[in-house]
Amino acid sequence: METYQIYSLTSAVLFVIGLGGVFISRHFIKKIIATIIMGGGVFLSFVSFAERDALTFADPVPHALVITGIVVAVASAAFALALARRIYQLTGEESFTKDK
Amino acid sequence: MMIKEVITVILLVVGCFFFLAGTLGVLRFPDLFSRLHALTKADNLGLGFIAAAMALHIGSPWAALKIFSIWFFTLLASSTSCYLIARFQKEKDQPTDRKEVE
Amino acid sequence: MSVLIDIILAILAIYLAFQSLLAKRLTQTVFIFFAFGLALALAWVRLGAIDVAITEAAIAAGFMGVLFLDALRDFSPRTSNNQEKTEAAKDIFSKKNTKSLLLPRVALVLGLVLFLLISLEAIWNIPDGGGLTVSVETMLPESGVEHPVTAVLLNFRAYDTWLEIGVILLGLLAIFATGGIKLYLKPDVPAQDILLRQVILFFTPILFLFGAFLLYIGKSGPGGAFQAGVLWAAIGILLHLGGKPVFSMIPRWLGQLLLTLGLGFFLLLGFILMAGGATLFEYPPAYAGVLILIVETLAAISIAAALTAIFANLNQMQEKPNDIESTT
Amino acid sequence: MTDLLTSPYPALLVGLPVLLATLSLFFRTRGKALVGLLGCLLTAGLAIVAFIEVAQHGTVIHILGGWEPPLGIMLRMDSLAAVFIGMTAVVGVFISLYAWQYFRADESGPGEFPLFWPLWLFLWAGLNGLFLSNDLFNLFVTIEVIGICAVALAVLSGKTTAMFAGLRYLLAAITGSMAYLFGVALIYGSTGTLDLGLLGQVLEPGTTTTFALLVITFGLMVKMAGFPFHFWLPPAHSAALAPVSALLSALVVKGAFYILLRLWMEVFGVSITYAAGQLIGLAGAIAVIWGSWQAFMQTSLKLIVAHSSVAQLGYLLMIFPLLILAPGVTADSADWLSPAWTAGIFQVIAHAFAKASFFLSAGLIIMALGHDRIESLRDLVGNMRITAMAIGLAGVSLIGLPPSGGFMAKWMLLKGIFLSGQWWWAPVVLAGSLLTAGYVFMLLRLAFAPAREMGTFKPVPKSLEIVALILALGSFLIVFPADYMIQFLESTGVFGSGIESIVEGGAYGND
Repeated sequence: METYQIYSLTSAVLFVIGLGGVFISRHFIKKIIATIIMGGGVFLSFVSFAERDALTFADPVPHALVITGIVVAVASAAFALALARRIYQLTGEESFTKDK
Repeated sequence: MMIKEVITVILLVVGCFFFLAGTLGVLRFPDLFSRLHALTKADNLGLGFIAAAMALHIGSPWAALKIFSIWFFTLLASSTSCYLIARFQKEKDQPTDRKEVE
Repeated sequence: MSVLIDIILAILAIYLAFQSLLAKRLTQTVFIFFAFGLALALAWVRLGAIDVAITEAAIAAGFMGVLFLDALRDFSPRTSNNQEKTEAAKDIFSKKNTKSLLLPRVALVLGLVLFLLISLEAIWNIPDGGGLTVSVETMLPESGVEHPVTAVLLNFRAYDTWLEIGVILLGLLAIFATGGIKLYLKPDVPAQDILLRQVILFFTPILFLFGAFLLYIGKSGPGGAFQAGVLWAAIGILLHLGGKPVFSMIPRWLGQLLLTLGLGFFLLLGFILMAGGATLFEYPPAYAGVLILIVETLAAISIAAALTAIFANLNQMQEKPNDIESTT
Repeated sequence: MTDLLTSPYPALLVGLPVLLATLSLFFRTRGKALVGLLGCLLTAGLAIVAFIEVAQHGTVIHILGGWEPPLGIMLRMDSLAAVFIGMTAVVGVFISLYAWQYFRADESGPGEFPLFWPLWLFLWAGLNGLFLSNDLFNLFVTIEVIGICAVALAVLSGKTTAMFAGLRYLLAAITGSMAYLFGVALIYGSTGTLDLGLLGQVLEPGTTTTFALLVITFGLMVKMAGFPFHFWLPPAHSAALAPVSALLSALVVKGAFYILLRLWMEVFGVSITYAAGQLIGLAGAIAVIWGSWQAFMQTSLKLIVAHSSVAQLGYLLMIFPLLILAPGVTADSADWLSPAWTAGIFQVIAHAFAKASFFLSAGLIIMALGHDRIESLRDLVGNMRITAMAIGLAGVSLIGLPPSGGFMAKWMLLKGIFLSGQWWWAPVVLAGSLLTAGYVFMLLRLAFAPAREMGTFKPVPKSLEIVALILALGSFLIVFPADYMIQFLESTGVFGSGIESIVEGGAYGND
């Protein structure tokens, strides 16, 4: 078993944990963290394939994609956090209630 | 050559020991202040030993300078944050203490 | 031996991901999330992706962690109350709801497990595509930089990077759109603590220098605009916490300029070169190195400004509760 | 690849709106609106010019940075992209004009929202970028741009319901795009390229490809509110400001549909099975019935319109089973492909016009009444004649009565269904139309009913009503250039093509 295989398998596990977390967690913050975990899984799979395709250096394209992806994911997560805090400020709710 | 490696290993082991002790302290000590005490003192010392081991292992003066500046900045940052946490806790505790006295 | 380290790290990352979602208290969730980010950064170092590791540690774990930590001030005080409330609610509804909730949950978990198995199989059997290492290697001399990741980010796929700088600015605009606060804090709120202030003043030039170093080194090694931008953003955040909110100390136009500089210059440069007959973001190989460095510097400034502003906005959300329902 | 004409328009179509959006940030409230409106007009003009360029020269490309794929990114504007860009421009410019007036309307209006303009321009740039993109990862970045802009616009009103809906929308959008990106990672890992054109040539069928198709389809279905994942759409679309609701339902959801169509047709042909098409068609069919029924049950106008979007998007999914040929059938002998494609494109355009008009009219009714409960719509015809007409016309197009664009779409869909022999979809189309007729006529009956009390309607600006009416008329006028449009689209390789599905191969095509 090679290094990249360990991490590419891990990536699938992380993705599924995040996916489940988005649906099952109730608190806003946990849902947001779950999306970041999902993203972590996806990025890990990119980078593990880059390690597999390494010649003199590891494939730089996935590295660049992942840097872009991380920044994009953080921007959306920060926005989600702002929304969650705003909701808390306005209503005191910390999770979605049935009717809303 | 041998002696250098032996010293490196010894420094690493000592560093790890301090980290372990610090972590144990954080997990086992009863209140915030003693936990902070364990965290700052033991961990900074542990990091110092590991930094020394690494500097010795690499053996170039530039790398040693870099490693020790890492240690120095970590020291500064961690002691400041510990101080702030402790102060916050103290301010939070005081009013309640007074209430209890009254 | 080295495989063992990887396996331990992988298990640690999975464990931390689980724990951060399962933790009872929100504080635990956030701190475990920090640890998860760092474990992931280590995984990236193991995979030889130093750039990604720095970005992960700085933005995903560092910056995002700071935002979550800041959010704790908002959420934690009432968590205990809410828990009681929900527990009370549970008691009332338990008889009705357990059955109706249990079935979809079990189905969901089973579905996820099935999904996991399929995805593991798909990843295990993945054909070897070979990646683009070879084409990057052949084109690298024409890109103007020596570090392949920087070449991809700022030359081969500059369009993605440009859009991404736009996304950061967009994140800030979106946070404005939630309407938490409209005005920045008044500048002269003194830092309450002299030690904190001194340490911040001490760290400011060091962070600035280190950021500039990362920016410059990006040409030939791991580093670049994003990493530098986050470090500079750390200056802004520290100053903000130390009672010197950057955006209320500088004039409005300067703030706007800092925020839009990276995106605007990147695009204008592209348009200017396009007017000369090239395609968008096509740099003449002779000047590519210089142009990329300028673009990166301005991008780093804008990223730093945007991240600082995002933090400042979120940080003040709690302090100035707006009147509810300002608009209908 | 080099035989296609290189043109600066694709780059300008993305760059210009971003530049103008950035510029507008420097102005204060009124200035932002002015720059924003001018920016919208400029962008729309540019889009029309680019459309004409494509009409004259065929597909144009723009190789960004001069790096050819697979290393670089290529923008490609073929006739399908041109039609989507043109639609965005026309609908977008009317919505912009409406928004300009709407936000300036003094007492009865909702107030000024200067942030609307930069966000809308960024959204426009994202949409153009998405239609032009020819790169899997770049598509991810553009859908993220669109997602953030869309949610930011949706929460702009500041109402708590909008906040809840917006957060739900955002979480769904992030989940969707992460799932999409997971698929992209697997595709990149197994082929080493991200360019759609190249992928279509090199992608090999296998477990990995099928799984990547599955997660990508899942992600895009979440983004376009396809049936099991439609939960976020009605609250988000109904709680937003009127021009925003119009933008979200007329344009934003179409973006994800466009990617889905492109990827299924151009990239994943090798691993799509007949059953996968049937499944996605089933999701569409359920969406049609469920969405229409839910719309029928609502009591507030905007919720009716929002639920109707779920149904109308279902029709779009229903073209997929027609495009995927049963094993043994070749594309040459399948004469239903052209009607199916026509149905899809016309459904997109007709729905964009009609739904935009519907939401803008709903905004006017809220402006006049202060709320949008449908029982207060009595005597709408007497008070707001033009708005009532707009609602009537838009409704007719949604139902699919002749001579509307909606009719053309549904007629072609039925034609395709019968030619292909997949008769089981026909009752769904008819039932959907009947249910739609149910809620539209319910609205119209109320609109014509005599008022119980007088003077509940406040006057609204005539110009706003006219914009809504023009959009409603637009959903009829698109029928006239239909022949030309189909001819134009046929110059694209994709249009009119089908997938000759494989018999074996991993078929977990269950999303």
